[in-house]
Amino acid sequence: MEQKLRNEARALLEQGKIDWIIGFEVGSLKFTTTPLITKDKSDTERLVINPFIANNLANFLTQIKGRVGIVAKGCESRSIVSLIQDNKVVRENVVILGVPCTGVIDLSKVEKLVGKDRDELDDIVRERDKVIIKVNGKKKELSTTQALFDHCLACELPTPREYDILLGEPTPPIANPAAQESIKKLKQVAPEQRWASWEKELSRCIRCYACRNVCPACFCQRCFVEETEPQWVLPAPRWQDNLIFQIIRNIHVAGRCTDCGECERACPVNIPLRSLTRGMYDIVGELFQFKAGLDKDALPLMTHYEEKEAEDFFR
Amino acid sequence: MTTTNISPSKFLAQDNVYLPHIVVIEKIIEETPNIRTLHFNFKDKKLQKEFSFESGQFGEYSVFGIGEAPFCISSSPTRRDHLEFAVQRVGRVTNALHRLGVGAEIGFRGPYGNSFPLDYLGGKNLVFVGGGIGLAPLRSLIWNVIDNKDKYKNIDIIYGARTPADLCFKYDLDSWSKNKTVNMVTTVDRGDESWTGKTGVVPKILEEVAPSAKNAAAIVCGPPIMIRFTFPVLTKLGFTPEQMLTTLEKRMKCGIGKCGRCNIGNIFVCRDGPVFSYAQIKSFVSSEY
Amino acid sequence: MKPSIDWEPKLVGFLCKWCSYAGADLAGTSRKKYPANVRIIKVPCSSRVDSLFILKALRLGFDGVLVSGCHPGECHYQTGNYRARRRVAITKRFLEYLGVEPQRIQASWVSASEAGKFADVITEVTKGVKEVGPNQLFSERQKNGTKTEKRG
Amino acid sequence: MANKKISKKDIAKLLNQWSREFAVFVPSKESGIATMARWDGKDVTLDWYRNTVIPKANFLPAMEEMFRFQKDKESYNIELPPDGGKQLIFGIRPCDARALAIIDANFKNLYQDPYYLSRRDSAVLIGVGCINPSESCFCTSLGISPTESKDVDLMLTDIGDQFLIEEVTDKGKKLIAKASGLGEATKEDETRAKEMKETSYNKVTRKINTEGIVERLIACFDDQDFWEKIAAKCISCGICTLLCPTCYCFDINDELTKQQGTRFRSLDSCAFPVYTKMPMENPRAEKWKRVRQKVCHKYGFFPMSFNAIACTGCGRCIRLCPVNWDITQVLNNLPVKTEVGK
Repeated sequence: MEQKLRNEARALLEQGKIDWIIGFEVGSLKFTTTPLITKDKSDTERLVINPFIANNLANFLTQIKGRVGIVAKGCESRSIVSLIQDNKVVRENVVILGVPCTGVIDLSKVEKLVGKDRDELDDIVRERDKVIIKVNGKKKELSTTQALFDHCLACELPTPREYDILLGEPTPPIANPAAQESIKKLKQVAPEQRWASWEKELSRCIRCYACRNVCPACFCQRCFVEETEPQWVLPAPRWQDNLIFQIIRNIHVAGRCTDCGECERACPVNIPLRSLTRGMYDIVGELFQFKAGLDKDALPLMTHYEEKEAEDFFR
Repeated sequence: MTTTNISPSKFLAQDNVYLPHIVVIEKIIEETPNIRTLHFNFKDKKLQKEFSFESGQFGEYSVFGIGEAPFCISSSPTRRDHLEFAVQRVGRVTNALHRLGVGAEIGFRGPYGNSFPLDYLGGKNLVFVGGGIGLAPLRSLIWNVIDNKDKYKNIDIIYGARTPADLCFKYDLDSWSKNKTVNMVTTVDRGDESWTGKTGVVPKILEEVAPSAKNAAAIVCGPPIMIRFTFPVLTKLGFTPEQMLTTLEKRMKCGIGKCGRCNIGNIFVCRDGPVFSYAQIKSFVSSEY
Repeated sequence: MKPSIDWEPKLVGFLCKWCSYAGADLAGTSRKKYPANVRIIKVPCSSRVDSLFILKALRLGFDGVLVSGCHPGECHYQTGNYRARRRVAITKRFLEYLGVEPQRIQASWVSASEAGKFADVITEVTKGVKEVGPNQLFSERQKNGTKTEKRG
Repeated sequence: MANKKISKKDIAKLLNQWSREFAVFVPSKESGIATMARWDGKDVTLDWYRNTVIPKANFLPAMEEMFRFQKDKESYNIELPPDGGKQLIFGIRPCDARALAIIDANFKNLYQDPYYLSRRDSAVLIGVGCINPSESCFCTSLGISPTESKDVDLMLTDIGDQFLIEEVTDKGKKLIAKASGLGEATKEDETRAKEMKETSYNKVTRKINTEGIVERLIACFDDQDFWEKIAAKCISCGICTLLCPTCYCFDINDELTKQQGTRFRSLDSCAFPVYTKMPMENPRAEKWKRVRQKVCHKYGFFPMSFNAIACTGCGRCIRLCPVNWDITQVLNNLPVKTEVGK
C-alpha cells in the first residue's frame, strides 16, 4: 500500500495534476509519524502508511493554495467532505488518496497497559487484530480493542467513501461498543457531578488552543475567544473561561465534527475532550439524524432546517 | 545602538512597576470623529510636581476594568501645567477612552522608552513629517523646539491627513502657520470645496517642498505605509539614514521590555525605542518593522 | 446550597421584537399578572441569539435563560426562527449533557397577540428555575467541595 | 566536606520537617499528567519522567492576579494580592532549574518584576538528577547535565535505595544543617553517584549543534523559503511555548465585576497571531514569521541580549507537539548558504 501511495503521489506531481501532496512521514520520535507537506516529488519516497498515522491531515487543506493530493483515512475523508459542504474546499482541487484504515495505535493506552513509558518500548507491531509490544526482549500481546484510539474503535467509516484513488482493499468498520463505554458511564452520573467533573478537567487547560488548531472543522479566520469588543471570555486559563471556550467550540463545530478524536489526542494536559465532541456528535445524530462528512452534496447542518423537528421543548 | 541612553525611569519607580498612578482627565478635545486628545493631571499633586519626561516617551494608560494601552505623551515637557495624549478609536481600550468624560480617573505608568535626541538635533534645521495621528509624538517635540527656538535653526513641518476632517491638532496647525520661524505645510489626500491648502499624499508634498538636507534632521511619524514611502523621498533629497528619525509602534502590554511581543529582532520597541534612526532600523536583523 | 425561602430567581429573556416582545408589551398593557423575574432583551429575531449569549448570561449568574420567537412559519425574515430552533436545541441538549439543569434553558413561541401565553410562559419558566435553585455553575468551589455564594 | 545521603523511604520525613517553614511542592501524577503539586504528606513518586506542567508555573503561573481595584466613591483603590509565602520545590530537574536561571535575566533586566522575583528569592529548589533521560531530551547539547546543576540549592543523585545529597548553595547548606535523619555518604556512595551521572549523561542521544548558532540563524533570517517550508506543518498552537520552561511572554488583561475589578497576567504565546496584532496591521500575521520568531528568539535574540540560549533541551516541545514539529531537526538543518537580500 505504501509503495502504491508513493508511486501515485509521484505520478500526480509529475503529471502536474496536483501542486502539493499532504501525507505522513516517519516522525522524529519512536512510534510517531509527522505530516509531510511538499511540492517536491522526490519527497514522495518518504511517504508512509503505518499504524501510527494519527493526525487528521484535512486540517491543512484550508491553509494551502493550489491543487492538493491528500492521503486520507476514513476520518480525513469525512473531514474533507465536511469542508466541501462548507465551501472551504473545492472538490476538483483535491485528489484524495484513500487509505482503508485499520485503526491507529494509542500510545498512552499502550503505556498504561504495559506499565512503561514509550521510550522504554523496543517495538510495537500491528498484526491483524493484535498489537504486539516488545519490551526488554519480551513480547506482550494486546488486542486491538485495548490498544487502538477510542475514536478508531468507534469509527463508522474506516474506508473513505469519497476518494479518487483507493490504495487498498476496503476494511470493515470496527464500531466496537467498548469505545462508547466512558461516554455511557458519564451519562449515568448525576448532573451536578458531571458538571463538577468538567470543572475539574478544564481547570487543567492551559489554553494552548491545540484542540482548536488541529481541528479541521475549526476554520474560522478569527475565533470568538480573540474578540475584544465584546470580550466573551478572558483570554487566560481560568476554568470558567476554559469551559465556556470548549462549550462554544463544540457548538460551533456541531454538524462538522466527524469524531476524529484529534482534539483529545493533541491535548497536552490530557483533558478527555472527545467525551465532549462525541456528546455533541450523538446529540446532532439524535436530533437531526445528521452525521458529518458522509455526503458532499448535503447542506451544512446549521444552514438548513426541516419544518418539523426538535420541537419538544418549545413552549 | 539606541538613540539615547536608557535608564529606568526614577520617577514612579516604586516597589511594583506594574501599579498605575491615578490621573484625572481635565479636558477633552475632539480632534476628528475618531481621534480625541485628553488632558490629564496626577491626582496626587506631589507626583504632578515630581513627574518629568522627555519628548518621544510614552506611558501606559489604564481604563480600569477594560485594560491598558500605550500612548506617547503628546504634550511638551516645556509646558507642564498638564499632560496630554491622543487616542484614535481602534480597539477595546481606545473605545473605552472615547467613552470617558472630564473628571474621569484613569491609571498611568511611565514615562517609558527613549526620547528624541535633543543634543543631536540642536543647531540643526528640523524637518517634521507627519501623517494623521502620527503628529502626536512630533507635536511634543515641535513645541519643545519652538519653546527653545534659539537652540535650533529652521523648522519645516509637513503634515497631512486623508481629508480636511481628519486633520488633528488644528489649533496647533493654525498657531504654527502664524509662527514666522516655522514653515508649515498642510496637505490632504482628498480635499473638499472649502479646502484651500495642498492636495496630495505626504511623501509627494515633501518632494515638492524639498527641504535641504544640509545640517538638517528629519523626524517622521505616521502610518507605516507613509513612513515606508517617506524614507526614499528623504534619501533622494540627500538625507542620510542617520539624519532620519522616526518613532515606531508595536503591540505592547508591559511597556518595560518583559512581556515579549514588541520585539524587532533583539530590539524591544518599548525598552530600546520607540525613537529610532533609519540607520538603526536598517540594521535590524528583522524586516518586521 | 438550599435557596432561602424568599429567594427569587433572576432570568434573562431574549425576545424577538416582531412577536414575543410585542406579546410582552400586550401582556403589560392588558394588565396580565406574571412574575417580575425576567430581564427582557429585545432582539431583532430569535435567530439573533447566539449560543454565546446564553452562556454569557449563565456566566454572569443569571439563573435561567429564555429565548422566545415567532411561531414556526411566521418569522418576519421567513426562516429565522427555524434556524434559532436548531441552535437552541443543540445548545440546550449539549448543556444538559454537561450537567446543566434543563429548566435553566427555555424556549417558546409567542406571537404578538398572545399576551396570555406570554404570561403563562414566564410563570412556568420562573417556576421551573425556582425548583432547581440558584445558578452556581460558574461560581468557585471551596476547599470542602461546596460552591461559594453566587456572584453578580 | 563529606556529602550527606538519605534513604528514599525517608524522603517524606525530610519533607515533613521542611513543610513547617515552606509550602512544599513535589512531582505528582494525581491529575493524570505529571505536575508539580502541593505535597500531601504521602510518599513521593520518584519514577516520573518529565513534568508536563513545568516548575516555571510555581514562579510564573499560567494566570495570576496582579492587583485588584475597587471604585470607592469617585476614586480607585488599588490592592495587591497577598504574599504567597515561601516555596520548596522538591524534584526539579537540572534542565528546569537552568530554565529559571535563564528567565531571571528577563525579569531582572532594567525593571525588577516584583511578582516573579519575590517568589524566586524566597523559594528553595531541590534538584533530583534525571537517570532516565527521554528520547526527546537534548540537554547535554546546551551544556546541561541531566544529573548536575548549579541552579538548585540541593542536588540529589539516585544511588539505588538512597539519594546522595550535594549542597550547592548556602541556602541549601542551611536546610541540611536544620534537617535530621541524614546519613554521611561513604566513598562507595560517591563512586556510585559518579557512575550514575556518567551513565545518565551518555543516555542523552539527541544533539544539536550550538556552535555559532546566533550567526547562523541571523544569516538565514531572510530565507523565506526555508522558514515557510519548516513552518508548513505547524498548527500555530501554544503547546511548545506555553509548556516551555524558558518561555516567559505574558499578556495583561482586566476583568470587571460591578464596582470591583482585577488585573490579571497570563502566559501568552508568539505562536498566536493575536500576540502581535495591532488594529491596523500585524507584523507577524503569517505563520512562517511566527515560527521564525520562536526559533530566532530562543537561539538568536535572547542570546544577543542576555548571553544565554533560551532553551535547556528538555524536549517537551518535541514530545508534546501534535504534529511532531522537531526543533532539533530545524536547527540541525539550517541552510548554510543564503543570499541575504531584501
